[in-house]
This record gives sequence, structure tokens and C-alpha cells, in this order.
Amino acid sequence: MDPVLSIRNLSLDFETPEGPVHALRKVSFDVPRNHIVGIVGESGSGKSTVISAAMRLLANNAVIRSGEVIFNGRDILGLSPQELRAQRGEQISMVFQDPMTSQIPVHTIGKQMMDIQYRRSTTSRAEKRQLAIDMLRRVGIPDPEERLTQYPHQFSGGMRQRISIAMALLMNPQLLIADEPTTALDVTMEAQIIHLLRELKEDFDGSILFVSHNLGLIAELCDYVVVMYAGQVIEQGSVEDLFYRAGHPYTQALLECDPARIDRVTPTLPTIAGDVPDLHIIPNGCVFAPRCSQVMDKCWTQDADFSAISAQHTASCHLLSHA
Amino acid sequence: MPELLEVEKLRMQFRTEAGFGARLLNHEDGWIDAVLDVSFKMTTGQTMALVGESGSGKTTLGRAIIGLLRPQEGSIKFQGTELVGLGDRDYKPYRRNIGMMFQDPVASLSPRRSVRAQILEPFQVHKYKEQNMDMEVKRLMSVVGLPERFEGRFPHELSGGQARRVGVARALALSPKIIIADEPTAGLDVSVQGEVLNLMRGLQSQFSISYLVITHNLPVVRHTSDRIAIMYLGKFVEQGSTQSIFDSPAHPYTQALLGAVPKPDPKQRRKIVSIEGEVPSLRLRPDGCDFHPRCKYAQARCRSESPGETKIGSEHTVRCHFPISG
Amino acid sequence: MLTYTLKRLGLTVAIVAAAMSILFLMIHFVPGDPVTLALGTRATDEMREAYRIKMGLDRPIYVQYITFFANVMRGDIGQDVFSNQAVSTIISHHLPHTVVLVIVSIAWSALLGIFLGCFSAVHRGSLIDRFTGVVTVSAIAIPSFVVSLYSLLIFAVLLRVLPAIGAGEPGDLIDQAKHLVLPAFALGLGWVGYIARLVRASMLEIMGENYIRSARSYGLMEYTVVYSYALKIAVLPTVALLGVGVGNMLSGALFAELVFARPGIGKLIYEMVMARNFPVVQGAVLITTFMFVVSALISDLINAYLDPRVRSSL
Amino acid sequence: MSAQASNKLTGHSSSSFWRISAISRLIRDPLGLLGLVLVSLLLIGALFANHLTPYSPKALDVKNRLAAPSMSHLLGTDQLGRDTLTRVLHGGRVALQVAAWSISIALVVGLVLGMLAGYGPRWLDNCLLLVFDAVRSFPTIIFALALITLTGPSLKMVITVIIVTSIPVYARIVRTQTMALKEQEFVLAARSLGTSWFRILRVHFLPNVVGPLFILASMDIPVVVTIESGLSFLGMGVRPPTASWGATLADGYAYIRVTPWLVVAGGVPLILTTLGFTFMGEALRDILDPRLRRGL
Repeated sequence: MDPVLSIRNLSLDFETPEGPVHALRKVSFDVPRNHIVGIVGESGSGKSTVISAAMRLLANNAVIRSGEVIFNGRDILGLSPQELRAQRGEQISMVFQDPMTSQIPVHTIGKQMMDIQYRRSTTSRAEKRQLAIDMLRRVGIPDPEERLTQYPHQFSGGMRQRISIAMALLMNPQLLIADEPTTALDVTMEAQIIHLLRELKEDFDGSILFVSHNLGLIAELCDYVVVMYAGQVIEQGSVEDLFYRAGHPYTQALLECDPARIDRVTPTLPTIAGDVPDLHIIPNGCVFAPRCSQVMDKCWTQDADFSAISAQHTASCHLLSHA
Repeated sequence: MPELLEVEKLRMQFRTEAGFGARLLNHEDGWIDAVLDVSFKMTTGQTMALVGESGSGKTTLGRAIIGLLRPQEGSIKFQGTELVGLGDRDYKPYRRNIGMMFQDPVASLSPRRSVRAQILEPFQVHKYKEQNMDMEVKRLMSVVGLPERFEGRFPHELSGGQARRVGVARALALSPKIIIADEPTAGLDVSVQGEVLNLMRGLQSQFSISYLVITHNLPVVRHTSDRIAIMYLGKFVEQGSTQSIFDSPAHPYTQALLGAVPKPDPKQRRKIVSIEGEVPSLRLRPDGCDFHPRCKYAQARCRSESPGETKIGSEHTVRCHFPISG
Repeated sequence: MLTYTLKRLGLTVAIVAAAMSILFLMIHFVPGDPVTLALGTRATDEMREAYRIKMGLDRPIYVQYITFFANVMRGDIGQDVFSNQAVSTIISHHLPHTVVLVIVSIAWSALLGIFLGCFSAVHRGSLIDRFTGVVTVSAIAIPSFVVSLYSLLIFAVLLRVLPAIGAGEPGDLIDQAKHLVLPAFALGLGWVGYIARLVRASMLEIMGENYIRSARSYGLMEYTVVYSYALKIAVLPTVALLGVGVGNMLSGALFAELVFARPGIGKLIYEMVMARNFPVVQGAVLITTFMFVVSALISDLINAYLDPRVRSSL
Repeated sequence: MSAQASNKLTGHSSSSFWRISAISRLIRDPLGLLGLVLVSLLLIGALFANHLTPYSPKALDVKNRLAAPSMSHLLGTDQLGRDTLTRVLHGGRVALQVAAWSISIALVVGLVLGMLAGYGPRWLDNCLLLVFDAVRSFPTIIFALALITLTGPSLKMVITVIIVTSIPVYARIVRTQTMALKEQEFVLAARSLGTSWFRILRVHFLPNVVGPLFILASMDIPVVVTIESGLSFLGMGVRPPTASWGATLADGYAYIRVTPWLVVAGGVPLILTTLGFTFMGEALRDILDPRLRRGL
């Protein structure tokens, strides 16, 4: 079965007064149907830019240099605004990081959920209302009938993120994109939201593209993982591949740094020396070379191609290519 | 020998924003307790972590100890001297003993002052004149690992990690005995948070500083602190050594909090959610035990009677009628 | 909303009281003798003394202060020394003309301003947007009394298409409307600019907010996003601004009424100032200040009512 | 991501470079350049008013009353035969003087009061706010007329009125900014060191408040010029025979059915001045501190 979303060779710049920032370079990955794919990366890795491109919600100064974003066999980048709108909500939808600013402050939750269903022309108002109530109940809002008449500010942060999820799923999209949906929440609420997302994925028979910097959440939720660094995909594979058989030195280092993965209490925590590169000028060779502990001569001059470690597991590192 | 820092029965109240109508309807008196009945001690060279979710009062407690907020009740003793009730002038000499690192590394630096001016600020405020200030600035910058060329830079020209180092240098300037660190790794990537924590650890062994770390990051706390206090709705629900808290959490909330942290291991996926609901507003503090509406083990007594602190180990106390044993 | 309303009402009362106090202090402590002011320098000592007693100026200052407040409370804002009429009666003859002028001006400028601002924001960066931008800035910058003079010059003197003098025949609504065109144009022009710019700026800010991004990600119609969501939020600051607008227009109305020889409170104040009739001036200042404060109160309450975040709080 | 990246990058450019680029960006903005040219013309006209025309602003020439523009009188003459161009140039002087004095005094007082209200105790804030709001609730021109009735018209009173009515505006802006800064972590950091309130205001608040305030004040110049000429138009500003645009407009209004030239000559420089300062101020604000756009 073909993937629901397929990003092919996507390269993207942000125009700034100081020249273009090469924010994405040749990014490729697939989101298979009925699976959860996680994108993990640190700040500046381009993980949020990828999904903004997939939703075509990019900032005005973004310029797509090359590549395709194929959703259900059609390139999203070539769609007219009308065609794009037809895709959004019904086919592909999104949950954002900050639940406190994600809903219109001056309309009730009910009105906003009715508005989202405007394309259901044969459905009566009462039925739409019932659908909204059912959806709110499904995401764990108590007394949804009454809460439908309330405004966003009358809900707590955790509740508002649940409502965001309900709104995103209201039109039964095939793909839900979640951009750090729990980063603004407390840890006990985070666990509840992650649990909810996993349940919903089973119920709604769709795919989720989940973006996070938190390795714990990725391990908890995802089937496949894409690791990004400085605007590139450097490794991708199944969640077990990544956590138990990481091929790229960056992935390995990232896993080592996570204090939650260190069993023995240690006074000195591991780090990755150096800084994320400036994306104005991309030097030759591997983008991770300046920070890599296993760097070789050719890393400075040659780009590393993707090497297959196993059927679905690839990484771009010279260490893997001569094997 | 008095304790380095001894906090007893501390209570911090705030006026609510609640309007007249809300006060009538909800029978609110217009005051909420942000910190309530908090007691603990800190010893030299030790790291203590205050852990809690938003609204737990951990930041308020930190600000009370640094003297930014005045407590309504209780006492804060520094090496035996009572700080609560001191006027500004009498308080000032004690301020050099307690430094603070703020949560947002860039926002905690004055936007139009150079790195040098930021580090000099403590000396100027406390009227240090005799020493050679240039040397002091250079020394502090090298201690926190900032190259000298950063002296003339302004906060917006620094990265998060660099700004954090300036913050550490400023907190260190007056050679404090205690540094309060509010979310020292907030906003930092996993690959760089270790740098800041390792730096703090190094300074601790070099200058025998005590840290009071305010955080919600339990995995980091496990490696970096000696003692932990878990806060919920302004109270310490449990405090003890890091090992005893992680190995045998006695309060259901501590247990739930530890259980809510995701494990970066796909084989350890959780089937159930360890805790439902969310932290209630401080304005609607439940009767009885604060935690009972969310507690799996709540019984009739928990709904009516507020538990006091019980000692269950040499340094381990818990605020629960029915602590979990083993 | 109840708490908010009560608080806002209390604040209004406090502001009016403070403004009255400032006015009172000004009269008594600003260099210059109110008696000389009213009677001129050639008045005899007996005349001055009689006036002093009549106006209560011989009593201690705090008694005068309390009397002043008590009188205003009773609706007595003074007595005209020359005609012996109550100041409130004189003002009530002139006030309706000013009120009509201000309301018409604010109404047309708000309607056009909101439309222009919204249009510019939606077509951001286009040629029309840039043109509207220059026009609106110019409209703000050009003083309204110069607009009055020039529109008088162009439409009434050179082209002779619109009447320039007076408020029109009483009872003849069409004639009155004709007389209203030029003053209302001059008074409202700057506010078209203000409102257009405010609406444009808040629209652009709101269009960049997360909730608009979310709404778009649900595939909502652009019409819904712009008009039902963004514009509804963008007009909130405009509503709050209109209250301030009334105050500024009261100042502007004075010029418009003078230039177009239109009866009204502004023209009355000017004439009384020229006649050095301070009681009437003081009464008129009180009334206009009161109107300003009340219009600010009304616009704030409307603003609060439109914003569910304030409305639903108790 | 994009904003973050560009922020980081602009941050690296040094501040002197930034100032130079601000001027060059002002010149590249067509409206900003127009504003700069108009303001420069006004300044030159006011500075060299005595040398640009052969006439004195007060010299009467009764034979040449209300003359239309000619080679000897470029803008014609008024009802007393005085050269209108000369009077317009001198009128610019008055306008600028009033603007300079009133804005700078109002700015300093507003700055101090605003910082006190914003940083001081709650009761002080409430008291000051009440006074600010009370003063603001007088319609400016009407308030000015009431005051001038008591004291008699003079340039000093015009300046006083503008100062009194402008202070609350500046003070409120400063207060809002101070309140926002007050909760910032760098202020908490300074307080946690035991820094005195005076030092906090001087070292940490002042540099952050002054910049935006200057831009806003420069945009107030047209408003002040308008009030001055408005009061002079009413005969409540400068005393005749001193030249002022408002006075020329008043003369023009009186003779509007005889000659349009006086109204045109009095109004056009006023319009050009307000436009010039507005265009320049807006361009500068957009370049230096785009966030100010939000507060009107």
C-alpha cells in the first residue's frame, strides 16, 4: 500500500536580510498508512519546518527550492488555494504546540466546531452538534453538551489541547500532524494526551505524524522514527531500529545524552560538544562532522549517502558505507 | 552549629484576581495560599530539588527564599539568622549569600547592558570598591567557561547556553553559599543541558555551594540532586533523599509523577495512564487531603482530614494518611 | 461583567470628581483675578465687592469647593452674570447641534475606517494597500480645522455646491443634513485614518496569531477566517478607541462650528471666552468633560460586552 | 524557526552598523525621504527666516493690501500689506519653538511620573492614574480656552497647556512599559541582588523606555504644531503682530470671500509640516522599533 504522505527531496530556504537560510536540504521520508511516525530533532533541526511545508502553512519568507510533498498521490506544493483548503481538515489536519492560543477567543467551542463541519452540506445542524459532542466526549471532555457553549478561556490548558485534537479529528482526516503537542503541558497531562493519541489512532484508522524533541515520547508512541539534524534527515527506521540499533553517530550521541536512559546515577552527564551549524553557508561534507566523535578525513569533504542498515533502516554516515 | 538554611512552616499568600461576584458565589475570601506549611533544611555543599507541576508553588517558594517576596507566616533562617521580617537595609548583607539563576537565560539579563556590566552589577550594588574589578570579571568569565571576547557583547548577541553562563557568573559573583536555580535546563536541548549541569556540579565541588534547584525534570534530578521535595498545591507532599524517593516513593502523587515520565525505550511502553485529571486551581483547594480527588487510594478520611507530615525514614517525610510502603 | 461594570462606573465617578477638582483649583490658583476677569478693570470697588459676595468668593476656599460640588450634584453648574440665565439652560440650547455633529462624524468615519482597514489588511502589500496607507496617514496628519477651512473654501466659496453658514432651517431635515455635510466631513476625516490604520494593524496582527493558523489548518473558508474570526477580534480595540474619539471630536467640533458659523457648544465656548464670561465657559467645560468621560465609559462597556473573556467573568 | 533564525542573525550585527543602516533605510523609503525633505525645508526656513526674504514680518504696506502672489510678494500680502511668505517663514519658527519646548518638558516630566506610577506602590499608581485620566478627560482645546480665559493669551500659556495635556499621554506610555518590564526576569534578578529602586529605574528601565518614547514624541510634533496654530487661529495663541500660521489662517478666514491666497498660504505649510513629521516619524518607527506599531 502506498504511503499516505511522502516527502521527496524537499529543500527549502528562508530569505533573511542576511541572505538565505538553508533550512531544509533534500528531506525525504514516508508516513505509511495506519502508523505513527515520529520526527525527532533538537532546536534548529528543521522538524517544525517540514510539517509546516506539509501543511503549506509556511512563513512568507520561505522559498521551496525543490522537492515534492505527495499526499495521497498528489503533490501538495502544486495545489491551488481552493484545492489545498479541500485537503485540510478532511484529509490532513494538525494539532499545534500551544493549546492556549489555538482557538478563536471570541467564539464558543460549539460555534467553532460547527464551522469546521461546513462541508457536510447534507448534515443538519442538530446532527453536526451531536457529532461535535461525541467527539468532545471521545477526547475526554466531561459534560460536552454544556461545554459546547463555553469559550476557550474557560478551559484549562490540558482541556484545550484535548479540544484542539477533537477539532482536528472532526472531519476524519487520514493524517493528523501533531507538532510538540505536549511541550506546553505538565508531565501528568502529557502522559494523558499521549495515551489519548494512541487510542485515537486505533479508533480513527489514520496515521499520525508526531514531532517532538523528547525521546521518551517518541519511544512511547511511534512506530517509525525520522531523526533530523541541521535541516537534514540523518537516519530513519522503525522505533526499535532507532533505539536499539542506532547507526548514525548523532543518533547514538543523542540517545546517550538523555538522562532518562542512564540507569546508573552519574554526577557528570554526557553532552555533544560544539554548536548547531549556521545554516547560511552549508560546508562540504557531513553536516555533523564538526561535532562527531568518530569523524574521518572524508567526512569533511564528501557528503554521506544513505546506507541501508536493514530493510527499512537507513542512515547517512560514511562509517556505514564501506561495510 | 546552625543549619545553612532552615525554612519552617512557611506560608505565602496572594490576593486573587477574583472579582466581587466570584467571591460571593464561591465563598472565596480573596486570598490563596501559594505556599503552605513548608519546612526543610539545607546543608553545605548539597543539592536539593524542588519538583512539582505548574501551580505547585515551587517558583514562589524560591522567590521567597531569595527575598523577592515576603512570606506571611513562618521563618527562613540563614545560618541561624531570621530573614523574615528584616527591612531592606538589614536584609541586604544576607543577599550576597544567596544567588539566583533565573529560568529564561536571555530575559534574565538586562537587554541594554554588556556582559561585563551584567557581571559587575552585583559588585556595584554591594559597593565593592577595593578589589580590581577587571580581574574579577575575567576570573568569573573563565570560571564559567566564557571566552574574554564576550565581555562587550549584549544579551541578544548570545546563544541560550552562553547567556546561561553569564547568569551563572553573575550568581557566583559575590561568592554565595546558596544558589537558587529556577529550571536551569529549561529551553535547552538534551545535548547541551549536560554542559550547564556539569558546570554547576564543578562549581559546587570547587566552592562548596549548595543548590536549590526548581524543576519539573525528574530524569535530570535523579542524577544531579542529593535531596528532593515534591510539591503539590503549595505543600511538600514528600521529601527525602533522591535515592529513597526514586526507589520507594511513599506518596501516591510522587508515584504517579514518576510513572508519568516517558521511558525512552520502546519495550517499556505503558498500557495505562498513571494519573488522571489535572492540578486544580489554587482557588479551589479541595477539602481534606489536597490530592484526594486524583488519588487512586483515597479513602473517607482523606476527604475530610488534611494529613500532616509523617517521618517514614531517617530523612524521609510524607504528607499522606496511608503512605505506600515498600 | 458585573464586577467590571461596577469598577468601571466607580472609576468614572472618580475621574469626574478629579477633573472637577482640577478645574476648581485652576480657577482659584491660576494667576488672574476672577472678579477683574468678569467685570473688567474699570469696575468700582463696590461693584467688585457685590460680585464677590454674589459668587460666594468671599467664603473660605473649602466651603467654595464643597458648594461647587454640591451645586453640580444638583445639576446647577452656575449662573450667567450677564443674562442671569442658568448656565445649564444656555448650554442645553447649543448642545444638541454638537451632539448630532459628533455622532454623524464618528459614525461615518468608523464605517469607512473599518472597511478601509479591513480591505487593506486583506490585500496587504498591494498597490491599493500602499495607496490607502498614504491617504490614511495624510488624513491623520492634516489638522481638522485646516480641513474645515479648505472645504469651506472649495465647496462653499469657490464651487458654491454646499451651504457654509449655520445649521439649516429648523424643521427642514434635508436642509439641516446639507448643512451637516461639510462640518462632519472635516471632523471625521482624520478619524477615518486613525480607525483604518488601527483596524489594519490589528487585523494583520491577528492574521498572524496561532488560532488563525489553526483555523486554516482545519480547511475553513477564507471568508469565515477573515470576517467571522479575525475582524470580530480586530474591531475590539476600535470600539475602545471610539470613546476617546468623541473627546477629540469635541475639540475639533469647536473649530468646525466656528468656521461654518454653526451653533453648538464649541462656538458657545468661543464666544463666551471672547466675552470673558467665565461661568458659562466653566459650565461648558464641565459638560464636555462629562460627555467625554461618559462616552469612554460606554465604549469600554461595549468593548467588554463584545469580548467574551470579560463578559463571562463575573 | 524562521523568526528565530533571523533574530539570531540580526543580533550579531554591531549596533553602530545598525544606526547607519537606519538612516540609509530611511532614505530608501520614499515616504520617509519625503518626510525628511519636508522637515529639512521647514528647519532651513525657520532658521534663516530673516535672510530668505527682504521684508520684515511686521512691516506694513497699506497700499499693497491683500495682493495676489507676484514676483515681489511670492505668496501675496495680507490685509495689512505684510509679505505673506515672510510671515509664513517666521510662523514656522513659532511652531517649532512651541513644539521643542513643550514636548521636551512634557517628555521629562512624563518619563519620571510614568516610571514612578509603574514601579512605585499601588496607591501611588492609582492616584497618578486618576490625575492622568482626569486631565486627559478635558478636551484639549476647550481646556486651553478655559485656562487662557483666566490668564490671557500668550505663547507661554500655549506651551503650558500643551505640556499639561501631554504629560498624561507620555506618562501612561512609560507606565505601561515600566509595568511590562517590572515582571521581566532581569528586573527580578536585579532586585534579588538588593539593587535599590532608584538604580533599577536608572540603569535597567530608563535605557529600555527612552528609545521608544523618543520615537513616539517625534510623532507628536505634528499634533503640537496643530494645537499651536489652532489656538493662534482662535486668537488665543501668539499675540499680534507676531507671525504664526494660525494667525495667517485667521486673517485668511476673515477675508476668505475676498482672496483665497491667505488661507492657502497659512494652511499649506502647516499641512506640509504635519505630513513631513508624520512620514518621517512613521518610517523611523518602522525601522527602529516595529513593535511600537501595535500601540496607537
